[in-house]
Amino acid sequence: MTEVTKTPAAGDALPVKTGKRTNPLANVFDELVRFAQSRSLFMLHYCTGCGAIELPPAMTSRFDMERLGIQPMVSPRQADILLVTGYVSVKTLKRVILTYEQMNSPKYVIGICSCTVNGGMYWQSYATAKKLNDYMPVDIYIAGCMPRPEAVIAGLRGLIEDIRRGTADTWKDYYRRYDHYLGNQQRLFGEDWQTPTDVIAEARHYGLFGPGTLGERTALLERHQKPLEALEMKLDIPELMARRSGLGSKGRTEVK
Amino acid sequence: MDALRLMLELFLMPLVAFVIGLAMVLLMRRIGARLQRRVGPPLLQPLWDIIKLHGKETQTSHGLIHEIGIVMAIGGFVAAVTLIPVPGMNGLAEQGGLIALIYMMMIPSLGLALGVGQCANPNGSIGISRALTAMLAYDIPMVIVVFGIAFFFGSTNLVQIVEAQQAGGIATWGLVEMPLLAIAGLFAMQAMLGKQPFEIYIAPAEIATGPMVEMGGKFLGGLFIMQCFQLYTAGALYTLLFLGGGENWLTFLIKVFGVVAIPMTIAFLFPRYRTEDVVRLVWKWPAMIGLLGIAFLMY
Amino acid sequence: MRDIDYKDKGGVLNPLKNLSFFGRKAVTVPLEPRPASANYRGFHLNDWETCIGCSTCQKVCDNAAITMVRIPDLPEDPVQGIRNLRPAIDYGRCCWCALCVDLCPTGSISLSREYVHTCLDSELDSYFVLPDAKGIHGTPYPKGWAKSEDADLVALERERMEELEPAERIGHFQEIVAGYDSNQAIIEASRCVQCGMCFDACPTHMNAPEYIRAIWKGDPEQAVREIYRTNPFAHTCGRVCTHRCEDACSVGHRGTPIAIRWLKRYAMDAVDHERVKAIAAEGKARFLSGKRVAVVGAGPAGLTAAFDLVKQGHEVTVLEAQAKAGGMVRYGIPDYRMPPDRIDRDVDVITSLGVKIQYQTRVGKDVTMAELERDYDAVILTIGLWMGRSTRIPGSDSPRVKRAVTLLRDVADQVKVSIPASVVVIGGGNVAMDVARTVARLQKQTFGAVKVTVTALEDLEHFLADPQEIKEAREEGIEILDARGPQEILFKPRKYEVDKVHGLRTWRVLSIFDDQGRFAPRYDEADEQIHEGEMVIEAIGQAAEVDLLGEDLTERLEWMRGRLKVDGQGRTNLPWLWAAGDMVRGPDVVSAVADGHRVAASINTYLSIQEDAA
Amino acid sequence: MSKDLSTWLDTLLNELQGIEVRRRSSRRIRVDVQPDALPALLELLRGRASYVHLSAISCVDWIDEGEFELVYHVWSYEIGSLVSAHTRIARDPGVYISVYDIYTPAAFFERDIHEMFGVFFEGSPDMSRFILTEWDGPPPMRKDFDSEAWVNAHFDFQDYQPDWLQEIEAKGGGVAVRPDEQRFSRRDLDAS
Amino acid sequence: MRPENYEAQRQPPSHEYELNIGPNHPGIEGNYAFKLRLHGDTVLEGKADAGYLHRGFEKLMEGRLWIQNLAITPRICVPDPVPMEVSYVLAVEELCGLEVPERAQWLRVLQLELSRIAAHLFTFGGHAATTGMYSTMFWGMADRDLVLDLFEELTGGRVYHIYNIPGGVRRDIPDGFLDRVKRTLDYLESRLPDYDNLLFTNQVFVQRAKGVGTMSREQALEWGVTGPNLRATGLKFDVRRDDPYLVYEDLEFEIPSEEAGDAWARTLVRRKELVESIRIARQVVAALPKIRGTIRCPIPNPLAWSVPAGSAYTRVESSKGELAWYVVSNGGERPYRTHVRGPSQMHAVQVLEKLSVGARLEDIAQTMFSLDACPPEVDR
Repeated sequence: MTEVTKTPAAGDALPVKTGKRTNPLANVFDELVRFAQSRSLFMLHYCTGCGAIELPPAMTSRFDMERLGIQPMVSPRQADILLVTGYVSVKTLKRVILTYEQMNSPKYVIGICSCTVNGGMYWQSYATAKKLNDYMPVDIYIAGCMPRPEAVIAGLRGLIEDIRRGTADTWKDYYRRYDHYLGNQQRLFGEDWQTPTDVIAEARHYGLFGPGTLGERTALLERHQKPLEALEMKLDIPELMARRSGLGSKGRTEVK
Repeated sequence: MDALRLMLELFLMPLVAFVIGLAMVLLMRRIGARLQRRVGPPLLQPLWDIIKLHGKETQTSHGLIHEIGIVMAIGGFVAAVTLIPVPGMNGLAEQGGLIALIYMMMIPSLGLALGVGQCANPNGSIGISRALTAMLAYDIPMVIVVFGIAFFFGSTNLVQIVEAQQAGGIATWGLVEMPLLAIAGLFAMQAMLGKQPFEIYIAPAEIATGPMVEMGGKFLGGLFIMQCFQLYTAGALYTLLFLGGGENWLTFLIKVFGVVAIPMTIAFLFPRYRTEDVVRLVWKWPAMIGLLGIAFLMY
Repeated sequence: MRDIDYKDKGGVLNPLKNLSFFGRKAVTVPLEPRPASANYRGFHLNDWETCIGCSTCQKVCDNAAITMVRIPDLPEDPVQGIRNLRPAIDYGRCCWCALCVDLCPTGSISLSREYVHTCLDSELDSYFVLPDAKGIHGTPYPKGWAKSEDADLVALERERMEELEPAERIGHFQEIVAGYDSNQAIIEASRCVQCGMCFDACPTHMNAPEYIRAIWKGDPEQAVREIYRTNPFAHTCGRVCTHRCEDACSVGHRGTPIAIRWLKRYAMDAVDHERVKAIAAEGKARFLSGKRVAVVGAGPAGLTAAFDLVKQGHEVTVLEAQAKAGGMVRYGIPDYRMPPDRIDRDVDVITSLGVKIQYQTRVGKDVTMAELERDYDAVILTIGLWMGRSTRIPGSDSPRVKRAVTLLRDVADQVKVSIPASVVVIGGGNVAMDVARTVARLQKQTFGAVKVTVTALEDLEHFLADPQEIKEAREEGIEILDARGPQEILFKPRKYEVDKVHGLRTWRVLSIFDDQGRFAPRYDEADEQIHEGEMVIEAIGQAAEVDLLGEDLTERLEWMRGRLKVDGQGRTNLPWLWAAGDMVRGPDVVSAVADGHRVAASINTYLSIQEDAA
Repeated sequence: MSKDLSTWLDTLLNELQGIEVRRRSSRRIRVDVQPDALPALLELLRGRASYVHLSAISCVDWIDEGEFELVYHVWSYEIGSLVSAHTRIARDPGVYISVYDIYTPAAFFERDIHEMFGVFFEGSPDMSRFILTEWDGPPPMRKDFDSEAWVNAHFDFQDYQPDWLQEIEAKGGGVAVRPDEQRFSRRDLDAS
Repeated sequence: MRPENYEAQRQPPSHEYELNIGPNHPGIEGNYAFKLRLHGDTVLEGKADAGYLHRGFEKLMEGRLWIQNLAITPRICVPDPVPMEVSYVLAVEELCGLEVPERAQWLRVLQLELSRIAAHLFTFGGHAATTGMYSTMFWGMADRDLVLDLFEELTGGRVYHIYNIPGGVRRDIPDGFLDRVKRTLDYLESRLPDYDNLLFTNQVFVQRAKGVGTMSREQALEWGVTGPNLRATGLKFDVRRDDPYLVYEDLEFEIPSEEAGDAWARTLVRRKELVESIRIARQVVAALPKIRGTIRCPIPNPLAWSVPAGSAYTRVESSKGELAWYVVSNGGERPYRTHVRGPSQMHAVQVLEKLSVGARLEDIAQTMFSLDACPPEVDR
């Protein structure tokens, strides 16, 4: 039980917890969880763009996504999949990022339509973001403008396969290369951009710290940090507690 | 030996309740799918949902009370199911009785209220205030029904109530003997399960699923488990009170599932009322019918 | 038609009627993708055989989703208008509007009925696709949205140009076609898809897309400016160019090509001559280099070179044997195709820049090559092909057997030529048509009737003349006989001092070339015909009059197959002597112009180097 | 009824000074009016000729003339015709009078024009931003705002390197014409 | 920089609080936000917050060729794309003076009405879902999909048809298409009683919808309300009849109206319009085989097409109300300015804000859906 002492400087290589399991039962358990994860996907129904029009058909009777265990959920806390349905205007992109950070991992992002890849129709529009994967890691893309429900379902089945194999883990990338993503976000939103979710603390808490988590961009974040009342309802993270109260934490995490 | 048997029953009853509850969730979703002209989820879908939610790698907690609230929500039902006699297992039913059961069934709502109160999300707060309003609303007819039952059978012991009903076959079922109370009970159950037209506290379009808005991961998983228990408790209670409980597991299950299917079917065919309409309606019709039923019993 | 009464407040039990749906079948379709409809707009297909790489799809793409990729394995042929470019589609941009399909000039691009493509973030390159006939994933899917008649947005039909009816045009040498008026020109210009195939095909690389667009925008001056960038013989080329551009035009693959030549003509006619001169003078060097260049022959090649060199600040003198400039354009092409006043204008533009032309100065007679070598820094030979070739069949040396070139020159020079009432022309090229039609006009003027017979070795499919020319010639009453090999010129019984020609005897041609591709005609001797005519005109080709070079020079120069040997820049083996035009390229105005430019550029470099060295 | 009203309209349009009336069809009338007379015209149209429905206010940026053209499309349910009142105001400073007190829907259109073109409407109830609340640039619909330049300054595009392209490049081919190099891309707008 | 609407708009008095509905909220149609100031669950004030779907359409269109804009127009309002296409195309045709062949006009009417049917089915589902009734949505989407199948067959695209082109339409109908249209229309009509039972005569729904978001006719006129929402206040006005375009003059149809002006009346008007649209579509199906001829008048090469200078304001009746394009050309090959007037620009902003004052929190979503507000029309 050591205390969290200081924020590591940028570039400090932190040992990443290597999840080595030797217990065969644990492997079976992991397998089960992964299977469950692939068979039960809650989709955040956020109509970011026009591709959302093909989601109601995909969810409802004709194409019935529930056959695959996919159902819509209204709150980011509950959802596993963030469907970015087409273009994201800059204003929406901020909300998409907030939403993404609020989702519980493992979380998956699906980029639907042309617009999420390279700007699509709106490539010359001042109002829409062009490449979604600049701002958050994307698991799977579905081509089309907009893709038909069948294509959406095909994409989701691909995702299910990936989850089943355990290869769909781009969400870790967001923690490990947070500096990169934050940098792109800052480029667009201004350098005082910040979100109510403390990604760095989460990364440390869950052992997802990577060499790219911290960097010059996250340093900017610290500089512009404003007291956020939203932090009150945030994670139970010992480090945060410690930082705020100045008391030693009885956290469950050890400094790794 | 008895102690050991009791321990075993106390362990088995929640487990059985959970499994049956899972099946009921599936039943609910399949009924919906059927009415909506689609296929619906695979068989083990409710289980996968719960495992997945508990297997989430990051969990957003909103503090200690938030977590305790969820535990209370499940715990209340776990306690409640040990008070519900099932074929072959009486658990604490003899000792507890109907009144204790009613109390136990209130704990989850209160626990949820505690938990949601920590989230600082206005949607959650509105949702939970609606949930408690709904609870107050359906408690009136429910208490009336319970009172009527207790009056009729002269006991609040569920085991005795069941035995009394099973004594004369269908003719002695609560449903036949007290039809008005049974109707009132059905209403109350619909409201208790929070299904349309009484689905005021979930209401995604209004308050973004209310109490569940900040629940993710294991917390939502906890609520899913709670839902299993809730369905089971409601179905089993109604079966015990009006359908003579289960002579054996087969009839018990048929009755329980049959009972639960009714509110679920209705839920997919109706929109929800406004909050005040719910209170008005529930206090008006089921309560009136229940009182009328009691009046019939008394005279 | 069931309607509901709004007073019907409904009931609680109404919804329960829908419990019947427990017994009804689900409407859910299987998870596998359904086949799409016959018109579906899915991923792109592109038939590489048909695709010519014109990049029209790229232009109409509203999302900038199409990149043209050069594929070295594919054939490239500017003459036929084929490039080895193929469109690659960025599905991160595409919106599947299928405008690329509707506007594809060849109809090679289409959309398939395949619509599922998903990929991981790491595989995002798969969004950039080079469509071929196999489809995005190589799985065969039927075509969806493809070219159809009603969905075609390419304007396939050419705007009609007014022209004289055969009966009206035969009696005189006035120009046949009327030219476009501004409205027609704009409509015709609007057909252009701006592919630039014409640019590639044109020997002098005229930027036709640019001037067509300028015409479309209603700015003929800009068009003239674009034209003069590459071609000072604008009037000439606007009328008698062999228009390789139109052969390569991508719209021509399924329809009639854009009338590029007529549009050029429209632009030149629409702009005032003085204004043209001003435009042509734009970019002229404001200093003089002090170098002197002599050009032998004031034909298109020579004058083009002179034009370029003058603009670069050199002093240019053109030596012309005839009384007027223009060379074969003036003396070889009849007036009904190429009115002389237009040639005057072209020449006037060039001379207005400072090119000096010494008329009636025949090199070899009035001035020798040696003198030119001495007096000038560089000399260009553009003497053209002025000597008609002969068939060398029996009787062809008779004075009543004329050469087409000579005859045409005489007509152009308004020398009195006596034309008999019936004429036979040997040859199937444009010169044969020109001479036949000229003779026909003269006959009409003299005798009021036309009797001209054209015999050619080739069959009609392989005629060297323009189909348009053949058509018009026939309309004018000229008889054209294909696959006739001339054997002998028949004479009337000798009554006069000069033999009077009776006609031409021909055999039917079976084949012209042997297996090795050498000229060796085979005849069907049984099929013999005699074409009556009091005059026979040979129009089977021309040669250069190289004797003006003088023996000494001829010795020093290198020759190849009777033609002066030049390198790619028009240089002969002598450092001061260049050669260009028909005499090295064969007869073609626009190639001559291109040659002129090439030579001018070469000379300019040569002179600059000389200057630097000095 | 409607006949009377349309007579009213004719009289009204005849009465007013300094306006130019063009009837394009039976249901479309174009009126060109000086900016200071426009509110009065609309007032009369609404009050006396039943043009109660403001269909839209459009703004056109005539940058070469240095003017904004404001077009008020008003419709009469009773006459069944649409009057488009065109007026031109100076581009700089771009201030005009609100017609909110005549037509309530004007609030939305004026607010929209304000944020898209930067035209300020005096007397409009709310000139705060609506759509572009998080936008720092100039009013984007102005002709002098170059959307593509802004995009290039703020966004990257994909740089695809698919296998087939690399193979072709190895053979000496490769990308010949990029989409933004061709004639009709936005960059080439009015090049000639 | 935090998103601006993350912060409370103003410091509310202690008995008041703020609630954001949207942009990520199931009670909002599309990506849109509505900020509420509440006392208990009574709304004191509502503020619309748009721009989440802003793409700068009008700016984009200024940079594209006339024909390239065809692909972009339907994207302005996704649930009901055809009126967007048609009205833009009508504007271009007016500017160019193109004569559209009759067959094309009938085909356009067919599309418009099919699109209206699809949009209404979509809206019913959404509206019902705000009241917790999901089955309507499930049915409605499945039935709407049949209409989309027809569109796919006719135009090659399910949602974005890009089928209309200045001068006509892009293709003629496939073989046997009209039969399939007829069959689908029959099927949809046979489904109406089911919908009536489930939703329109469902007492719970009626009770919920009655009295919600009520406006009088005067208010509606004052606020610039159009379309079904206006007709629900008793004014029988329909652009199709009163400012006719295409061949609507030759068609027989009723204009349903209601007096109450509340959510229920609006729903009923749409329900009745569904029947009228089916009726119109039937007339087109019956008439189309008799109308021969081309489907498109000759148009210039799209790459070299400059539209004569001028301006045109074309209105059509979309499923949501009056939709209009104001298109200005300076004689160039690209529009000089385009301006779209969507009905939701009124409904989703002013009208919703005004109707929400004093409403219950429960009814906000229902109000928005009953107005059939379409956020992308607001944002553009």
